[in-house]
Amino acid sequence: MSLCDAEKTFILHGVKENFRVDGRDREGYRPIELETNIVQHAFGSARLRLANTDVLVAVKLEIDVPFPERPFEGKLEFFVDCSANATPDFEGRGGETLAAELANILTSAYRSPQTFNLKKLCILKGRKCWKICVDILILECGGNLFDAVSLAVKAALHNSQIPLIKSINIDGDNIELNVSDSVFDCEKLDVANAPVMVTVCKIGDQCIVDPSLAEEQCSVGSVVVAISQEYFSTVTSIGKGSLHPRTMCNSLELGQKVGIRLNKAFMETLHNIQPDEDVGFLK
Amino acid sequence: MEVDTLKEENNIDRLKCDLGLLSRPDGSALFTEGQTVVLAALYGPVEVKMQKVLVEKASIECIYKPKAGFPCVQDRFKESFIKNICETSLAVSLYPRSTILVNIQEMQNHGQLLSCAINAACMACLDSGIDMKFLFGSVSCFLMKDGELSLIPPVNESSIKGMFVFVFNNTKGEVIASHTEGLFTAEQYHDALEGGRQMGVAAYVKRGTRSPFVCHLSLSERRGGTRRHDNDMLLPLRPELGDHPGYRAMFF
Amino acid sequence: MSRKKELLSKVGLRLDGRRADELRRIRCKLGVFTQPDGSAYIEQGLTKVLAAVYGPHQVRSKQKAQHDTCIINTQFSMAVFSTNERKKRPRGDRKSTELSMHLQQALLAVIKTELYPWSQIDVYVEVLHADGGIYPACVNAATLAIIDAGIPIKEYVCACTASLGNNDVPMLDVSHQEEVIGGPTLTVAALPMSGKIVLMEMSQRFHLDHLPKVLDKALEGCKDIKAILDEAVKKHIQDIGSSTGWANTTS
Amino acid sequence: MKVDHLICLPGERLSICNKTYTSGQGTYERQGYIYSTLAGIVDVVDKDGVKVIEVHSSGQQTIIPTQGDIVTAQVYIITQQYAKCFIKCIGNTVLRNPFKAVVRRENVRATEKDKVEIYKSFRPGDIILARVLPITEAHMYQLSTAENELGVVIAHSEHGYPMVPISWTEMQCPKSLVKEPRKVAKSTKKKYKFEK
Amino acid sequence: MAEQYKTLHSAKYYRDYLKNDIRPDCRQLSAFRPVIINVDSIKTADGSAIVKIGRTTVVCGIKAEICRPKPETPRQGFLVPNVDLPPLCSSKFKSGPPSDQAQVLTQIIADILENSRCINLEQLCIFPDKIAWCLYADIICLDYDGSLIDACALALISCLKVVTLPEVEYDPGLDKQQVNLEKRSPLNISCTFVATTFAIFDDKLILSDPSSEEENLSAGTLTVVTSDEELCYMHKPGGSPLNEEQITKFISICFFKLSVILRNIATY
Amino acid sequence: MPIDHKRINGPEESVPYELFARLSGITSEKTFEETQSANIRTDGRKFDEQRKIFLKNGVVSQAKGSAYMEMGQTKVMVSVFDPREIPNRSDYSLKGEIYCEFKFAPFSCPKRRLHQQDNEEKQYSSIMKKALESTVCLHELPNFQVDIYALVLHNDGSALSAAINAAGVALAEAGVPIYDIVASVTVGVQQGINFLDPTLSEEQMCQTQLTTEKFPNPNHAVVIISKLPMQQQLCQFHQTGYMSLDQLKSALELLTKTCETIVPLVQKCLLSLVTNSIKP
Repeated sequence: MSLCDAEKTFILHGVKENFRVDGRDREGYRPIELETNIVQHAFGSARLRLANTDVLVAVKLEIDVPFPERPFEGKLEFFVDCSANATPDFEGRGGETLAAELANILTSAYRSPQTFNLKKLCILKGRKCWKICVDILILECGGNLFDAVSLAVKAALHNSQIPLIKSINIDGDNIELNVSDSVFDCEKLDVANAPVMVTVCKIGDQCIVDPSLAEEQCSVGSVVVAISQEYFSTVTSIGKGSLHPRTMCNSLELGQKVGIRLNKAFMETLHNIQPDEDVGFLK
Repeated sequence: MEVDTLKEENNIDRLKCDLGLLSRPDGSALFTEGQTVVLAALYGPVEVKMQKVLVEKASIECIYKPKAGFPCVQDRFKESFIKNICETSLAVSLYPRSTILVNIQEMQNHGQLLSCAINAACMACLDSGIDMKFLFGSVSCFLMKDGELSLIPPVNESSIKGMFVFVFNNTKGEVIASHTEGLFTAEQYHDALEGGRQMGVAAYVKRGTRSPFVCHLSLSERRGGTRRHDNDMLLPLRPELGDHPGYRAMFF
Repeated sequence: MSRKKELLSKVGLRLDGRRADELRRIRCKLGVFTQPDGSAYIEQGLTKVLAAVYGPHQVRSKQKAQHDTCIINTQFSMAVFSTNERKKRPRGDRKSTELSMHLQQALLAVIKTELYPWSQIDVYVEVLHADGGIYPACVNAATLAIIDAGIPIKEYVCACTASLGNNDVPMLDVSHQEEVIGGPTLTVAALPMSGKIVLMEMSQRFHLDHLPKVLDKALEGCKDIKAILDEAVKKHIQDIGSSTGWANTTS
Repeated sequence: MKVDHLICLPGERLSICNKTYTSGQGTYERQGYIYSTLAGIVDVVDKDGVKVIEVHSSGQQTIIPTQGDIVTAQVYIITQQYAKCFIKCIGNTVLRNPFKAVVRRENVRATEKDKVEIYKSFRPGDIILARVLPITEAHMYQLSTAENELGVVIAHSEHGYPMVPISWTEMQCPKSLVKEPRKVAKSTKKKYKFEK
Repeated sequence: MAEQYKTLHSAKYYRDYLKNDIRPDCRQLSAFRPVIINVDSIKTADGSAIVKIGRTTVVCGIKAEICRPKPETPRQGFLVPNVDLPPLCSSKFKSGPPSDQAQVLTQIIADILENSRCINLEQLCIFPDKIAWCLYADIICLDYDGSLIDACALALISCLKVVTLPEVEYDPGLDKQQVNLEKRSPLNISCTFVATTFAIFDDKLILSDPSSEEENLSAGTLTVVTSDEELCYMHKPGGSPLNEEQITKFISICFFKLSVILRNIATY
Repeated sequence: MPIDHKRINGPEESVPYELFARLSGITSEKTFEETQSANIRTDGRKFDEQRKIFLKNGVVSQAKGSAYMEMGQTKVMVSVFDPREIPNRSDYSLKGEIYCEFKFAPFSCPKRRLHQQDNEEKQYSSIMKKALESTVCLHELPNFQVDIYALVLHNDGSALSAAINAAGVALAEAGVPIYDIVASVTVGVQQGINFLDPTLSEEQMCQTQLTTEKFPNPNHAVVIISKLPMQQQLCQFHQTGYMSLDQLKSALELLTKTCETIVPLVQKCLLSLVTNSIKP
């Protein structure tokens, strides 16, 4: 999408007036749709639609060996795939740069044990642990990918269930794990502290959240903040522009404020979500 | 057509070569040295890729394929070695802005692989009719633990102290390329060089005198499209090779 | 040695309770996304596929442009979580390249490419859940997406699989479970109205005598699928039409 | 030659930007001031009463061909329609990576454009002087030799000897005395030095 | 103007200099560039060396890891040399997998290492068939200005001489090993090899220790590797043919250089 | 390890020997406690004290611009090449592009690095690219790409900052137009203490959460910023860990202040570059 100068000015003025093109104020989000448990053979899944941004996340579990330097911890891995369905630019390996950026920022946001406790994933010290593979599929890009992805990941992790290990037999080098088959012998993951990301976008002299594709084009620089409770788990600047330290502070404050609000609303939704029969893309 | 096996010395007896075995390439040769067999095929001069275009001369590419598996670092070394030798001996300035492709396929390895591959490359160049400044021939020379030099790979590999590969030109018998393995003294190197040259010159001076004829023959036949398929003219390379129907199909 | 699991029970029911000539439930929807020019979603049993169409637009690499026809560019991709075992990468392996090419062949047969010289149409399919019959689902989804994009086609192209149960009875629409147990799978992509076959592929050998009846069954499946797709298209057109007051029949 | 140079570093504020002072090469303007983008020497050029502030880099300047530049290029491929070449120098600056460029048939000379034949003007390996035309295409600079001072400056005969220009359309090999057609550049002092 | 002349007519530019028995960098034809060796400056490696020959700069770092010996050689450890020519060192190289030139160089360095027999791999075995050292010697070129083989070989041998390995106690009964980081001992290196590269210019002139430009313009190179009293590598990959006298001359120059370098190495 | 046909391969599996080392009993908790009580860091620095910096330009003769930087033990080399046409692009772009490649040498870290770029290196490359994108006047290089390569020879913390600083010098030497010189600084945070210019062990300590019973303050993070000092602009900001807004603000303030100390060093380096070129 490319905008002409007049369109950019229009958006700029809207932001200044606190009345954006789609009628939102600067701190407003577009409507978010969430469905969970839509990939049947994953351990947990979620599909999130933030206006036109569509993200599908599935969680798979594997049994792995812990890193030798961190024997008490399990593993958490993010894999992002930008489907060519979203834009022809992603065809072949075209989406890899964006995918790597998303995966990196997620890894960084989930790095601190305060945000997500990997110790619970350890089965046997230094020998066996769970590896959570969070696979993110970007189906449509309508701006603000970071926020959408972080929410979808959080929902998918919330939706995930880890089977209980009934018994462990150790015979020298061989370890036999007896995983419970019952659907009900499962443990839910704790995602209360899982970070949500807020993209704060500087347009003109003001900062806005949840930029649309057109607004992203007008921005001179953005900051992505990942908020876990009221703490920052990751902050990174994206885009080609630079920011004054004062603007940076303002962005951080705004990001934190919106992040806390967003997280609260999202957690409520997660607890209230009901399984729906007619799920998926048929709606 | 087969270049006669040279019977001046025992060593030379071990060399055999068949030219023009393959129909697709512009030149091809199957070179046998003892039990080691290498097939070389040359394409060129052909159109060059944009990135590799050289204004004043042809660019030479060499691809070496091992008998099995992927080519590794060692094979890359052979490629570069053979490529450099070809660059020296072919008249590259006559074919500016073009590529000459040399493909080497290892068939059997029983020692002396590098020199055999170089010889095969030379014969393929000869067969293709590309202009050359001179011919080149390669000789492997083995240094035994007792200080003896041998031109034949010894049965007992543990008695080898070092190995030399020399590449000579046929005009003055000078060294174009050299590669060595193991430790040795300067004198030993000289002795090996002398020994190698004697055999190399013997083989190649003779071959060199014949070469225009061979070239001419192969070219004229190709142009006329009347390549002779006379089985009597072609001695099978090795009895067991020749008897194999698959090989026969490939050669004739 | 005990015999492998029977594909058909004595009463003629399959492992998932279907009859031999029964398709799995097909549900589909057109226009699931806004950004592509056309998009569709299809579920055949548990197999779920999304398709998106972009174009016709300018050719991206100039060398490929054709003066008399448009080029169809297809990409097949499978989500890493679509199979039971997590896949290493979503595309680029040999199987996806092959499926991309087969999809392209099937679409070339129906799209009126001569209408768009010097242009290109991109068709992307994304498998979200693989449970047997991936290729047929992709072809069917792509057909719907092309219709949604408003690209003229000669007729529908539908695909279906068929197999041979108990060495005798032809079975329609093979599921993943049945594929694994064994038995040959015949994949057919056809133009159901004219009865032409665009692509046919077989996974295992079976006696030539059985081919006609298996093939017939598969073609019958294609016709059934066409009927289902047709209904979905009509419903979609109606939805859009009524919401826009029939002023503009394309989305 | 100035004795004391005014050295500046990137980001350094050089002057206010107004009617008398404007930003030139190696500088940029932001919020009413002129800043430097290079580490180098400040140079104030007077142009029609306006003082243009320029910064010249200390070492080799990072330079890309722009419209109107005189470049030295080497021809490597000729066809009936054009000659492809590599730009090796821009003005007096030597490039480390050559840029791809093309001289089209209609840009070889100023007169009788439709009678131009590329192979009578250039041969692969020739060194030419040419002017850069407006850039229309990515990855390919268009060059023109349609001026008296532009064209082939160094060429080798088929025997490999450097040839001497004998007219504006011919060059001669001093050894074999073979004459070859070329679009020869008018001999200037610069070219003379090359030959030496 | 000189700069332009040099790029457009580089061969002639060089010939003009060489006619007067001098090279553009003011060296005599047979002169070597100064050599600087700096060892053990990288503490994260188990041994390291930075070698500068003129402007050519090469760094070698050795990192030791523990592994299982190969079944066919249960009493030997591993020494894995690899040469990397990153895009950082010259615009000739692009990022991605190693270029052909890097691979050839890796093979040459591995050949030199094997031919010279300077290190007995049995000293890298900790317990036969169970546990051994694997030394990864990574040689990275930082500035590519010719005579790379010389620089890489020198960096590798200097690095091998300063490598220290910690003491390992292995208990075969429990199959457990314990490493004592405090107690480190050096390797036993039996000889020092020194490589010398020559470029052959216009089929007759011989330039010692050529720079990258000289290598490009020359009609072939020759590398002689000497190891104490003996030769361990004579590498001439094509190029202008040479006769015996010339080769003899090279070898004598190399032995002379060896003594100089040895003195240099001995100082640290 | 998968077999790499373009390199010489070692055994299939090998592990760092440090894993089998006798337990030294040194944990992050202990180090922190000692540091906190002594009020001085393990290498004798104060908390807000930087390490010694050595900066030199023109280290790679084959590159257009290059720089070598040492921050304490950390050693980084950066080179910049002539702009070239953006590869694999068919359309004309008015703005230039930056390509950054950040690599750790295999022997530069306590654990051996592989030859292929891993995820961390890719992330560092993109952070570096971010910082330099807003530094270089891209509109002056239409349709061109500037390649910047950074190689860490020895990583003892703050390697990315060192690389960005060196890249700024290398760009200036290469004569690539830049808006300003860049200055980058890293800080590690643990328990409310800011460790300016952290070493590798401090960096690792700040990445983890210390045992909560003893150390209730959950703040721990690593923050890297790059700044254009004359323009007073942050061209890159990256934080990872867990920290409160106040803590983050105080770290930001410390960092912006410290960036100013880098500037004279860079200026001195560039100044000598220009003066040397005037007086040959």
